[in-house]
Amino acid sequence: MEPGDIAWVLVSAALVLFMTPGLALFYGGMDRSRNVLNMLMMNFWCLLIVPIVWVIAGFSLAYSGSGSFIGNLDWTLLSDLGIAAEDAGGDGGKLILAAIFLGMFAVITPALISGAVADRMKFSAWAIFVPAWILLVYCPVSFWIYGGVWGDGLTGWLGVRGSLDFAGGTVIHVNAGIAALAAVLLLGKRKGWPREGHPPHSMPLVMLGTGILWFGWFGFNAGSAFAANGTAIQAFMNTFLAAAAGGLVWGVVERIKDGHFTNLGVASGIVAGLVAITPGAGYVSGMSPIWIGAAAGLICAFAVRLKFKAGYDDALDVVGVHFVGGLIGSLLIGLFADPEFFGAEFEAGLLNGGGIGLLVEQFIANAVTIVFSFIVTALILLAIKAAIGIRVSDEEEDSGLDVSQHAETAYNVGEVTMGRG
Amino acid sequence: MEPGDIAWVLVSAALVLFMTPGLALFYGGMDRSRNVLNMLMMNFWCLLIVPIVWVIAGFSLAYSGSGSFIGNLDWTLLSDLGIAAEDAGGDGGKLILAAIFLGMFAVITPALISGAVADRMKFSAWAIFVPAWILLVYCPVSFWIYGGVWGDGLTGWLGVRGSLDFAGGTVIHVNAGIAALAAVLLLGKRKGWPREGHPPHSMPLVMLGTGILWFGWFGFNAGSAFAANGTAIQAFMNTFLAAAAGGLVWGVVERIKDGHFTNLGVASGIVAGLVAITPGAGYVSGMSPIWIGAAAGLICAFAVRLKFKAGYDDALDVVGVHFVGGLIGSLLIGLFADPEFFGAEFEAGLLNGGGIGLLVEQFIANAVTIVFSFIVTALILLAIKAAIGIRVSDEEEDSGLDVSQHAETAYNVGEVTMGRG
Amino acid sequence: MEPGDIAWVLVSAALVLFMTPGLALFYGGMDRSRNVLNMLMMNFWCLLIVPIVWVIAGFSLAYSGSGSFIGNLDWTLLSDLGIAAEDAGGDGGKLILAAIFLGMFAVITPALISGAVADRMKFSAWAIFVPAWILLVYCPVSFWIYGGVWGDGLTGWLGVRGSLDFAGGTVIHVNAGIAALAAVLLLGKRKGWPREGHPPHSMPLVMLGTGILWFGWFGFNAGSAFAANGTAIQAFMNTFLAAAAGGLVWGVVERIKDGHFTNLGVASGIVAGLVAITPGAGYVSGMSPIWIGAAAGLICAFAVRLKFKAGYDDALDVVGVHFVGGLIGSLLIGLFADPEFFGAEFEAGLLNGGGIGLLVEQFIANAVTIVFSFIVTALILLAIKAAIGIRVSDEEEDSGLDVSQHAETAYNVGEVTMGRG
Amino acid sequence: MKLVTAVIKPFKLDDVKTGLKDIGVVGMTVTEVRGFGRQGGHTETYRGTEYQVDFLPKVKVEAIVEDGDVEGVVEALVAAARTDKIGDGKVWVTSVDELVRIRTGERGADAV
Amino acid sequence: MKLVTAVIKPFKLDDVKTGLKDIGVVGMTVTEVRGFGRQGGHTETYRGTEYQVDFLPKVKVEAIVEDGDVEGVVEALVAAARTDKIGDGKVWVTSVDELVRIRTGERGADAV
Amino acid sequence: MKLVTAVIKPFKLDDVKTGLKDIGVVGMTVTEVRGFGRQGGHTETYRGTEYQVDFLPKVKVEAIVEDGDVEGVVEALVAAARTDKIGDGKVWVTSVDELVRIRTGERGADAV
Ligand SMILES: Nc1ncnc2c1ncn2[C@@H]1O[C@H](COP(=O)(O)OP(=O)(O)O)[C@@H](O)[C@H]1O
Ligand SMILES: Nc1ncnc2c1ncn2[C@@H]1O[C@H](COP(=O)(O)OP(=O)(O)O)[C@@H](O)[C@H]1O
Ligand SMILES: Nc1ncnc2c1ncn2[C@@H]1O[C@H](COP(=O)(O)OP(=O)(O)O)[C@@H](O)[C@H]1O
Repeated sequence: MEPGDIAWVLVSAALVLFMTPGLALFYGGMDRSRNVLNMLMMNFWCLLIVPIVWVIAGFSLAYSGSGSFIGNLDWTLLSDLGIAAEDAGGDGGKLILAAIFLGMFAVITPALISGAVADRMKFSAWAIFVPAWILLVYCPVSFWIYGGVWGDGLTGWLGVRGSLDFAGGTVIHVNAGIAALAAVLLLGKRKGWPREGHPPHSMPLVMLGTGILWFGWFGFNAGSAFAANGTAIQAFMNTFLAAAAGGLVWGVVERIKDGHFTNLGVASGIVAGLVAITPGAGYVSGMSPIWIGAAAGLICAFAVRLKFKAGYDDALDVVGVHFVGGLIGSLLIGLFADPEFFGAEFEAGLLNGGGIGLLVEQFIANAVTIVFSFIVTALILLAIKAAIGIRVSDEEEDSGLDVSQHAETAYNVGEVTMGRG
Repeated sequence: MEPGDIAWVLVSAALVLFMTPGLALFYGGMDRSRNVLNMLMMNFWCLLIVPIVWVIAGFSLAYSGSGSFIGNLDWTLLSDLGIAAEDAGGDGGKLILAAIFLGMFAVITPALISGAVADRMKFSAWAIFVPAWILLVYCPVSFWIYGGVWGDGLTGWLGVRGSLDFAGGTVIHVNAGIAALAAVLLLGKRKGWPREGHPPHSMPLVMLGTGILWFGWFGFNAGSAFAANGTAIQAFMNTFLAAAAGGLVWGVVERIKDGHFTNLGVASGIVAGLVAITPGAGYVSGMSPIWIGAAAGLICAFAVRLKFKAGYDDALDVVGVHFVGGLIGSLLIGLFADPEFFGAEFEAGLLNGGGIGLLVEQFIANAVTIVFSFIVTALILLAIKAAIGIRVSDEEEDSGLDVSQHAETAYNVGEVTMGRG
Repeated sequence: MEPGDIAWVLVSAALVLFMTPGLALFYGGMDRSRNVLNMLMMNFWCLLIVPIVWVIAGFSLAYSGSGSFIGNLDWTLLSDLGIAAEDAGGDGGKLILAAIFLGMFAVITPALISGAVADRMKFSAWAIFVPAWILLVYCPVSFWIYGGVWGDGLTGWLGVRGSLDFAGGTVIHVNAGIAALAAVLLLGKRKGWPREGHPPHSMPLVMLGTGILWFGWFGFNAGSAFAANGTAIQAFMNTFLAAAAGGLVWGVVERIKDGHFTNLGVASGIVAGLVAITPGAGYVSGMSPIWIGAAAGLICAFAVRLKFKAGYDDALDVVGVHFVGGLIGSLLIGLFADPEFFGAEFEAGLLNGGGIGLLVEQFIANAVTIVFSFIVTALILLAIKAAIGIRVSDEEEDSGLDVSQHAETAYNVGEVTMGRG
Repeated sequence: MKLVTAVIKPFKLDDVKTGLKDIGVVGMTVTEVRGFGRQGGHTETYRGTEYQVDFLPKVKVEAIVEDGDVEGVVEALVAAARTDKIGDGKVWVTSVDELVRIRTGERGADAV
Repeated sequence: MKLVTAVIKPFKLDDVKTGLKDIGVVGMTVTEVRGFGRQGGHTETYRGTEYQVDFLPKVKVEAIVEDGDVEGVVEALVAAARTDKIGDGKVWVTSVDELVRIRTGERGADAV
Repeated sequence: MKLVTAVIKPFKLDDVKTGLKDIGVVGMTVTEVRGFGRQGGHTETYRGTEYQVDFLPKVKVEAIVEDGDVEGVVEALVAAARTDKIGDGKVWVTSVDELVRIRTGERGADAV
């Protein structure tokens, strides 16, 4: 690889790493002050355990070999991923770079789920859930779509059929979003929900998190070109425009429906736009990202209200934003994909002279992912529930998860704090 | 373009994007807690609306064609900005990359103004003001200085005359700063100002914002080289040194005058130094950035006190820091410009063996910008005032703009918060 | 240099700059709310004064010439560091780039010490201490290990003997850590310590700081390859894994010993892991970074408890994390160094077929640094103490350093704030 | 007139507000306080150091009511705030000599 | 001695402080409180969900004064805190049995 | 029963808690308040503008005790909170007509 390409992918990897603390603050700010540290730790836990699991086995399962359904063990423990420093101009280190960059995605994917299970999940259950979910859900789904691309060429069965997922709309957002739904159905509602309100305890933290997420998402999407080239540039532009359009439209929906243009609405819309452009970032062009972001902003603004009707307590709207937003973005590739613009070989979308074929493939890939992820996630949680339980006690929920799960308090600003025991 | 250059400009664009949330926190921390969300939203609004306006028409008006005063409509809706992925090593995507990078600047420029109008401007008025100002003020001024550089060569009339503005001292800081003055004169003072004090509600947010701004400003200035080359390196060094010198000198001024070396003083000085080095970042060398930063730190530390004498309520000192700092930096190019060091063709400054010519051009470019921006900004605001009003009611001001404009509260940390309606 | 390499080093420099505000928040969040601004300012002071001292003389003393012990004055005031913009593809600007990148390290090194002296050091004493320590401690130690590498080849006496320090384990962390010990011994304990507790006033700030530090540390370590090549890739991977392992193990230690998996423990472990991998980031491979990070997480989790037994008031555990973590990482190079993997010429570690030689050299380099830094730091502080005193008065300590040293209050969120005088 | 003061568990505030409204109390003033009592506290741990948190979050509710309403208000408060678990808090009554509504200057019972 | 307590609008605190100082009150203690009353609250919206904010920020001012000064203090308080709009708050007076200055141990009127 | 109220310096809270526990007080309620008094405030500076901070952080401690214990409690409070420096604060005593423990409904001295 060229130094310029290496530089871009390394920076992108660092940006994606930074997204997880950003997500932690985004979610943590929305949470109540007595649960914010639990929320931060659910996210940081992903930063601790996933890299280890990833290099031991995850990367190998998700990407190695030339199967249709799952990788082999060739790259476990980072074996066979050589570099030679002097060979940087060639392909030296390319696989290690891939293991790094894709490892960052593996970190943030389960972290997304934490927003749904907020305020009531046992931390020990979460600690077990994350690595299990990576190995049993995330790795297979990744392989179905991307398997083989780091070897001799695409062999994953969904990828081979022709479905497209540039930076992880199906693999990451739809996948984590539907897993979140399974999790909240099994966990049950928080005490008092939905009667009792849970306004965000710190909107500035939410907006800071939003800023970090947007910033990092350029690495997420444009870095997925795995080179500093025209595709990266266009993916960057798409990310920029979809986020703006998503935030704008969600804000306007709230302005019309509820009377005000709110910070939380805009933050949610920006994230919805980013989620939706993720699968198509390297496949669409021109004004398309605006339509994709706007569609996500519009639909997700309504989708987050569903939970009150349907009665599932998706605390911070992971289903409404990531599942719905990811699905929208993934399906819209079927309309907007523009191979000509990129000078690349993938099917064109309906509106760019293609047939219905791509849309069908997008539909299939998501349907398969939804069914698989929902079922396996539920099985994992049922197993953990049987073994150690997944929900904190009523008293622990009342006193807050920060104290009960982590023996810590988020803020000690006043004069009446605590003495050493 | 080389992958290395693409990588650097993409990263720089991401850094500049990150500056706007950083600015929001910098301003928001200085604001009172009942207005912080309005401040954040004034900034985030720029992140939503400007990208859309920019790709529809702004970029084309500000840069396309070969006129003297304004661009044409060739690049509206991103038309004629082709890329070809395989062509990354050539110039494929260069114009899209320019549209991205320069779009980030367009986002942050009106955001700067928000600090001045804090605590009293109707959000709906701000929402209209921003896109109008981009099209009617920012695009023409940009064209005067940079028009043509992305085509066959510089044709903007101020640029052609020989004035220099590396990363936007005149176009961005002087322009936004004088617009801020026009805005506060039309808006009037906040209730109780200056009798009532408005100490910053969260200095840690201010310092976080300062850190983000400095970090992002490397992209702002060194990215403006539009390549990863010697000019970028020197612009980076200049940005580093001017910020340090600005913060140091402002802090020392306060230490001498008021008795203490304050965080807010240092933060202000860092920003003043960054503002001042912006126009000359790619034109000066050696110890010059230290003198430029120090001059800004010194003069701005006094300039922010002017408002009490002159009686305009520039809430967070946009005039004192951005207008004054930008002007200082722009004029000092006339002294310090060093073409020999860069091996480039621009006029030398007075102290580097040049004549008075460059200084005169700097003076003209800024004078023209000041007059134009002040008048057109005022006209835009008068029009909005006539249509829907620009100032919130007394009650809205008393209860805070967060609740009145956005139906939100920044912090809900205590036990007594709110129940669902 | 290639544009790709320039791009990577510029980004890395920006990342390392961002670490100092990140460190300020990490420390500031741990501090009590009445001292947080003093903590932020001790860090920001390094951002102001060190760049100036660095370009005037520091860089030259630390790196120029071909001596064994200290540089000469060839590069003072940035003289003889030429660039030529068109020459970017050659070596134009390389030395300026080095001055920038290494300047960032000089900024953060004394900043590390601030965590130890929290809550009681006179700000004026700190203001003098920082530049003195840079010139008298940091520059010589840097030269011993790296002297000559930016000229005709390594001549520093410790480096020539064969000790390794990729990104500053000895020069930065051990050095700052032992200086912190000297400082707290001279300053004495805080009033009420250890009887009175000092729980962190804002854990979300601590976690934000942790995120920024990890993000920036990729620039710190992988940027130290000074190129976008295979070594940078592997250093990046090592940084990723060691941080995760450090946080994981510290958390587990607390879970076993104290019953809970805490945010502060995880944050501390992440930093310990990052510290420990710093010296070996470009010398180890495979699973080694996990062992190094884990060792640091384990040992530092116990080391921070030493101060209660030994009776020195290292407020935020600079000794326990940076000194101990840096030492562990530096010595473990003696076990894990893997020249074959990098195709480079340095001695192999014991476990990679090398002899005991490298371990001995690591031991010597650290021992020399410890003795020198401890003594000279103490002498500097004794001199400042004699001249102006180093500790605030009892009343100033009681009322908090924010008000007494900076005439500022961190938070003014409530309704009862302050009126203008 | 009497001032009825209650120190209650924070999450009971909504119930108390509703309980008082239901019996016709139209105003009250609420303060975040910390309580020390039989309930005891909990322990937190930071870098291995244990901290004892003795003061727990409570909410203080104050309502001025006419003499005749005191008993009813006290009973409503107790009923609404009770969880039967330790730390439920106290209610106490003190005498008010005079009461003024700032807006109108009304005094005594008219000012409630 | 009497304890005069006032619950006022937060932005009136400065005026109240000045008003009390002007008539010779040398000390007071201030608490941030939340008030529920006729004034009603407002509504906030988060992701489409409405929240009713019933408790509005108020400031409680407490000053212990000698019996003879009570009337003057109450009047000064009312005058300074009045905006003639709903929610201006209340002033009430209770009896203090004993007062001690901690620093000196002085008691009664000397301790004010 | 009596309500003993003390306004003290924040960093004295631990000593006061211990002092009261030592003489058998089993419960108390604590509030963060701001005090204005002879102690005066300090000045802060933001971008060259001076702000006068008149209200200093204090802590209010309230304990309900039986009539006979009042004197002992007041003395323990004064002893524990005293630093002999200006701003140490006040202690005052008011009468409580009735006290109820919410958990049990116990009244009077049993409820303390
Ligand atoms: N003597 C007292 N004076 C003032 N407040 C008290 C007193 N005793 C208890 N409280 C308050 O009531 C709260 C509950 O008291 P506690 O003894 O824990 O349980 P319970 O109310 O069930 O007896 C305490 O946290 C404290 O705020
Ligand atoms: N009965 C009461 N007891 C205690 N505080 C009260 C009472 N009634 C009102 N308050 C306090 O006074 C404030 C103002 O009362 P409100 O009824 O809104 O308006 P007004 O004072 O104009 O009658 C309330 O927010 C509350 O803090
Ligand atoms: N008359 C008063 N009424 C209520 N609180 C008072 C009064 N005087 C003083 N205080 C409280 O006591 C605190 C200390 O009072 P101050 O006059 O500063 O010193 P000292 O207690 O040494 O006389 C004040 O900050 C305030 O909270």
